[in-house]
Amino acid sequence: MVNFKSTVFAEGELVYTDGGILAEYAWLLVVLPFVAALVITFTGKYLPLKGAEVALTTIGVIFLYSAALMYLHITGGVVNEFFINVGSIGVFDIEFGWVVDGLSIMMYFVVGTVALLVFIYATNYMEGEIRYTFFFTSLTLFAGSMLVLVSSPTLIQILIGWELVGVCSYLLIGHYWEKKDNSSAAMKAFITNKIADVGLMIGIIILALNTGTLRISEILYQSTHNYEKLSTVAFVAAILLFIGAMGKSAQFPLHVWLPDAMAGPTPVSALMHAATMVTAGVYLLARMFPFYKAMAPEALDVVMLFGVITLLAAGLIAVVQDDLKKVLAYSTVSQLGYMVAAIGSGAYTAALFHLWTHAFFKALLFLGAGSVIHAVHSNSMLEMGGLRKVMPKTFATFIIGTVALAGLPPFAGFFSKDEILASFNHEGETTFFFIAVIGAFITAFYMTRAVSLTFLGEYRGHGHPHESHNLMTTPLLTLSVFAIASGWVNIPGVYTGFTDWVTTRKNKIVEYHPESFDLFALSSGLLAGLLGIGLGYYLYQLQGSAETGDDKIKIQPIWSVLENKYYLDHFYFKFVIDPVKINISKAVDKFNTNVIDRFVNGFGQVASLMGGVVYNNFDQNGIDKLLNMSSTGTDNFGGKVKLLQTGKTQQYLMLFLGGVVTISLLILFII
Amino acid sequence: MEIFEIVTYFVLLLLVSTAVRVVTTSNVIHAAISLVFTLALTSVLFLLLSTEFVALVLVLVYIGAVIVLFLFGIMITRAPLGKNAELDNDKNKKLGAAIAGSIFFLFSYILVNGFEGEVVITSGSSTELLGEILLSRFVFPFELVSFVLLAALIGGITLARKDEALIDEDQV
Amino acid sequence: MELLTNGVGLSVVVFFPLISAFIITLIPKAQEQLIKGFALVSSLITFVLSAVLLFQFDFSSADKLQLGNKISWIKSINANYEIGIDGISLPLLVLSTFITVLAIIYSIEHLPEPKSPKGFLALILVLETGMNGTFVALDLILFFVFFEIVLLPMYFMIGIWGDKTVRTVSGFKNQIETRLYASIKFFVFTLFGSAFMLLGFLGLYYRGNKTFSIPELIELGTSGAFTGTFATLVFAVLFLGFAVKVPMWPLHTWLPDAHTAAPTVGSVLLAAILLKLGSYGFVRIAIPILPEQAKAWAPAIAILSAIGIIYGSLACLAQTDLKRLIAFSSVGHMGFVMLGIASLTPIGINAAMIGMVAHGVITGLLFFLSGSMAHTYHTRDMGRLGGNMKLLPKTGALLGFTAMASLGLPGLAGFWGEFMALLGAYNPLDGLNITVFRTSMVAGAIGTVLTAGYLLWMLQRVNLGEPSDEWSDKDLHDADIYELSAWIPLVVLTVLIGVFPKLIFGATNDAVIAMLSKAFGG
Amino acid sequence: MIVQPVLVVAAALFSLGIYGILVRRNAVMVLLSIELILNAVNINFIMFDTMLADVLMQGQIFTIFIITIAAAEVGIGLAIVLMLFRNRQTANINEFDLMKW
Repeated sequence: MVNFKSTVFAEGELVYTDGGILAEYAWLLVVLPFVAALVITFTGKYLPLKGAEVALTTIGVIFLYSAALMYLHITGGVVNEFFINVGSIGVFDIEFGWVVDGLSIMMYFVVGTVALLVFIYATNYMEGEIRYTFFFTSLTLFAGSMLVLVSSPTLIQILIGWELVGVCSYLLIGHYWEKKDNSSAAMKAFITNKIADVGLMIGIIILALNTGTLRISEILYQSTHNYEKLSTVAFVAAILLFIGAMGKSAQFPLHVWLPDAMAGPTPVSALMHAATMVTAGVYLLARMFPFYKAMAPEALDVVMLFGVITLLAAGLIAVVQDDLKKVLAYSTVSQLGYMVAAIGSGAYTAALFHLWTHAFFKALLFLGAGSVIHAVHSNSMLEMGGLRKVMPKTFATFIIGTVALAGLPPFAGFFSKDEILASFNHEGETTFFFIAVIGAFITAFYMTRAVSLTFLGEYRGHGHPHESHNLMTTPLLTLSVFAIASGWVNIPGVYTGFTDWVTTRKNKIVEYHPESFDLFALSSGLLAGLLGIGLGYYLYQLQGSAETGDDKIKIQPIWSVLENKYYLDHFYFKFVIDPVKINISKAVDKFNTNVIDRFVNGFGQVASLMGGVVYNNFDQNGIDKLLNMSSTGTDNFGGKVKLLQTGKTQQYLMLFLGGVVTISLLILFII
Repeated sequence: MEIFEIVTYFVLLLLVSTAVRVVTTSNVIHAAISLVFTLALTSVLFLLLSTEFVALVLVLVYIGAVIVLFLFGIMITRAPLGKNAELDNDKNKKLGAAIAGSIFFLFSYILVNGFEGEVVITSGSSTELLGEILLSRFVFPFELVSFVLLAALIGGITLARKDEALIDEDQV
Repeated sequence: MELLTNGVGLSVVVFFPLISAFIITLIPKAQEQLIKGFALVSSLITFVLSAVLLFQFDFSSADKLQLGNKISWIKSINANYEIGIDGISLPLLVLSTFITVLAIIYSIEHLPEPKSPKGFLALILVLETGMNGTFVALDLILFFVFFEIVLLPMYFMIGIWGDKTVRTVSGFKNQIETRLYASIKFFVFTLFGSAFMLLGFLGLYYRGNKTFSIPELIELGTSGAFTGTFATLVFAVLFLGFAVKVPMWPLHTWLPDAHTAAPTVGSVLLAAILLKLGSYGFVRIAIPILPEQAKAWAPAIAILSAIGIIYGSLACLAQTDLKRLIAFSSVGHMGFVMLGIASLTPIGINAAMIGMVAHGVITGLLFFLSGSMAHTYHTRDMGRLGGNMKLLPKTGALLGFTAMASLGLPGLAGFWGEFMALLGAYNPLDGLNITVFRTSMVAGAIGTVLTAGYLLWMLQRVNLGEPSDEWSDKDLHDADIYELSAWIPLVVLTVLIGVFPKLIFGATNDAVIAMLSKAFGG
Repeated sequence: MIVQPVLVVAAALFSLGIYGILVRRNAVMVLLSIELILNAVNINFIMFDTMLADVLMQGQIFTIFIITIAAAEVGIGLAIVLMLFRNRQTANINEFDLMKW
């Protein structure tokens, strides 16, 4: 039944191993979380830590396993994939399986690391909250789903993982579902993603039917070998896949769900809506990158366009947010824009590199924000301020994250963002390059604003905030290390191991990879970051905005446009959701009851009416009347004819003879 | 032959007229008497056709017995002797006449057309021969008829007898 | 074991429930426990036997009709008692016996008013005979008889045990009891369709060498015996008969009413098995016997299916009645099944097969849950419900799970039917109008979004939020052991099929490929 | 002697008999009219017998039988009339309509 197949791709100067037993048992990564989720569901309530220990153990194992794979990969290079046939349909084999190569191992490691730290953090953060056990079930389930997604060797498994993480996201965003806003946010996330999934689904269908297989490796093989059949549909398929990616990776204009998703508990935001789940779209694009590059380079331009729009648009909104988490959320959207734009520009490594660094420092920022929120019991930055004194650890780590995000050396963000800018510069996309630089400036600006409003100045809120528990600060510190150092794995001219990590495919990816720093890009990016920080510091510290929480730069009408998120939500509600949910559906329902049903009922009525007509007029007054008439007629007729029966013999005889005579005369003379 | 023919026609004329009188007279006795005449004239006709035995039988049986019976019947039923306007059913007269007329027309038409120019040649007495045939070839029907007569006799007696039960009923 | 392969096993699976129903009618009414026990045992025996047949079935030749027999039945019209199963009917047969067991388990403690276990359980068993019989019948007359047998118990179930509330019906002046309206509508609608279907059968009989045997007619049909206007007409009437049962838009309006009015078990069986009789009819009879006509009609079927998907989903969004919403969701889901069938490809029809099973399992469970909730809350109005997760956590959790399964979440059973149907519709059989099918596919894909929309909205209104005050002092009981034991198997099955679709594809794939290659060559 | 006038006279007698039956009220008179009819038949029999010169003389023999039967008939008929008269005190046949509807 279970059909293990292993295909080793090894070609070129790099020598790859098949990963041995470690790769063969990598399915444990996927299966363990699901088992753990089941265990937590049924036994969680009876365990001392309410199920958190099971989740932690599992994720710890996953972390260790992924670290081991990482080590194996860095030292040897692993490419292998395994398939299990779960059914054949027509000529298609539906296969699940797992793939062990650089890209997936990198993702395993990111998921494992961030998840482990977030889990540890959450044990304390969520303490005393309702549905504590269920929270860990969902979180474990999410880890499993994410691993299903990134371990997928077939498109169908990608789709499964894709939707499963969507469901987990739904469950976790709506964790506090007693409030309607939260459940609505969860729904919004799910449905927005579902809309994008339509694109993904159709894209997968097109690819599958034109290549005859659902295996990604074979599709990529075919696309790099210029299969005729594929080339005709490649652009459409590429765009459709990108629409799917737009949903998960929150690209403009489908990004609207992500800020709302902050309704979930902060660890969820850190793990899913910053570090892992939202990178699924980038992961998909990266996974399918050879296909894009070879078959649909035009589609990459579209991808880049949307990425750039997103990075700018989201960054601008982040400037006007008062909710700390929303600032970070829009920042995430903006950074995802960078990654997508990087893929679009053909900078495969740069995109993944940014994904890698971003995962760490954005998780750090979110957890830091969570720590703050945990302390002040509010999301609004207007009720914070001056927290550097009471929360030194949080402050320090948050600053590290901020600087990393702003892209100052030697923090992680600097290297990854620089590589993206260098790639833009190299591709000659001058406009996009400058937009990206402006994006970097905006990023630095809003992060400085956030830091100023949150940590600097005087405390504006109520109560007495205090530094968080060690269980929360330890992950922060750990992540700070990553936020600093994770960029060092890919320093042009120094060490570019990361490129090798993620480009281990048989069909070597053709991409630009800078051999050394692009000084123009480097200086522009650095300058933008410094300017942003400087302006932010000037406006919010030196002008004293942070003291009052007032923004000095409320330039109308831009400010309100930004505050209303470009009216995108209004647009969606007014022109898509409300019409469908209220008008169209009501109309359909009315159509159903008033037209079709009425037709059916009318049919019944006509039938019963016809029945009445037939019964009254035809049956009762027709057939039955005839029948009755035959008897009454006989009666009447007999009544009249009986008068002939006078009993008078002579009359009888007269009639008889009259008849005889008449007949005789007739016979004689007429006939 | 002239005289013979004239006599015949005369007899026929009388025959018809007496018959008419039988059915038209309003006097019962006259009707019976007219019937006697009719029968007598018929027997004359038979004689003219030289079937004297039948003519005699007719006279004997009919005039001698049947008419007497009729007269008895008339008496017993207390039919009003003399003219009786009630004797006929006036409502039936026209229709009856029409029907009778039609029948007459029909019959005479058929007979006249069917026997155009036929002539009868009488050939003297045949009584002896008749007797032989009647008692030889037709002896069985002859005897049967006597049984019929016997049955009629008994039947007539039974019917006409004054039944006590009936009388009782009558009195009630 | 020799016995089982010779048609006897199948016959027992078909008629054992009927005999049991008869025996139940002989048990005195007062002995309720005995009646319930007996019904449960007999349905279990039927299920076990069908499971034994599952092992007797030779999966390596799933494309051939197996375990069957042919006995002369009505000589004068050459109707035979011809039965057998192949990969197409096997999953549905097992599903039918399985769901019946669950329905009876549920009925042990949760009988609708007026409680009369004797009649109710006997009707369920009679229904099972009809359902099983339809899936094994290989003779048109036999098929028709079983197809019609199903109507009667369902009619009584709705009419006697159904919803007694009075409602207005559009077009009628007087108000009418929901159950009466629904039961009559159900009965007349279905009968309307099947009357035409019978006409089609007779047409085939007279043109097809005076035989009612489905395999023989398939041989005839594929060798081109039925052509021209005659064949078009026959397909049209068969289409009508099956489409009513499926139900396809716009012949669906009996469904919401029947489901809303039916008792819980009734709507479960209706959704899980009865609707499948129609789509099964397409796969078993209409397409193989009249392949050319199927090809001619396929675009129309695809369009109607696409309309059904979108329309059903939109109608769901407007519902305030929980059961009615689920009923309309059936219209959408069966739209996917029919879209798969219309594509006339192995992928599409396999998708339809797994879609049927998945819909049976998932929607069956949804009706179990909604019925149970309606019973607990005494209302189905979603405006009054809310916070179900707090009030009835177990039921709520299962409802959430099932809604997720129903919206086609990958990894659960519902996904395969939807996704594969779309896959099939993208590339229909050669010669079919690709534009129509691709448009339908896109419509279907949009339908999945709407499906997610209404199901999540339903969850939000029913499951989530704070419960309203009216329930605070009410004594509400969460799912008891009978309910859970009826529901958990369905949950497990949903996951199993979702993770390992080979459970269904393993049986159907060969059979579907063989059927299609016979019908369309190649 | 020519045949036709005799036959016509016989027909006339027959018709008159019919007329009498139809018109007369008195039962005895009806019987009397029947005798006329019988007589007409007799005349015809004799006439044809003579005309055909039948060696068996069947016409005459039949006539004799008819006369005999007529006598019997009159006997019975009058007896019946007598009975009726006794019961109803009348011989008017219009009164005897017990068979009326």
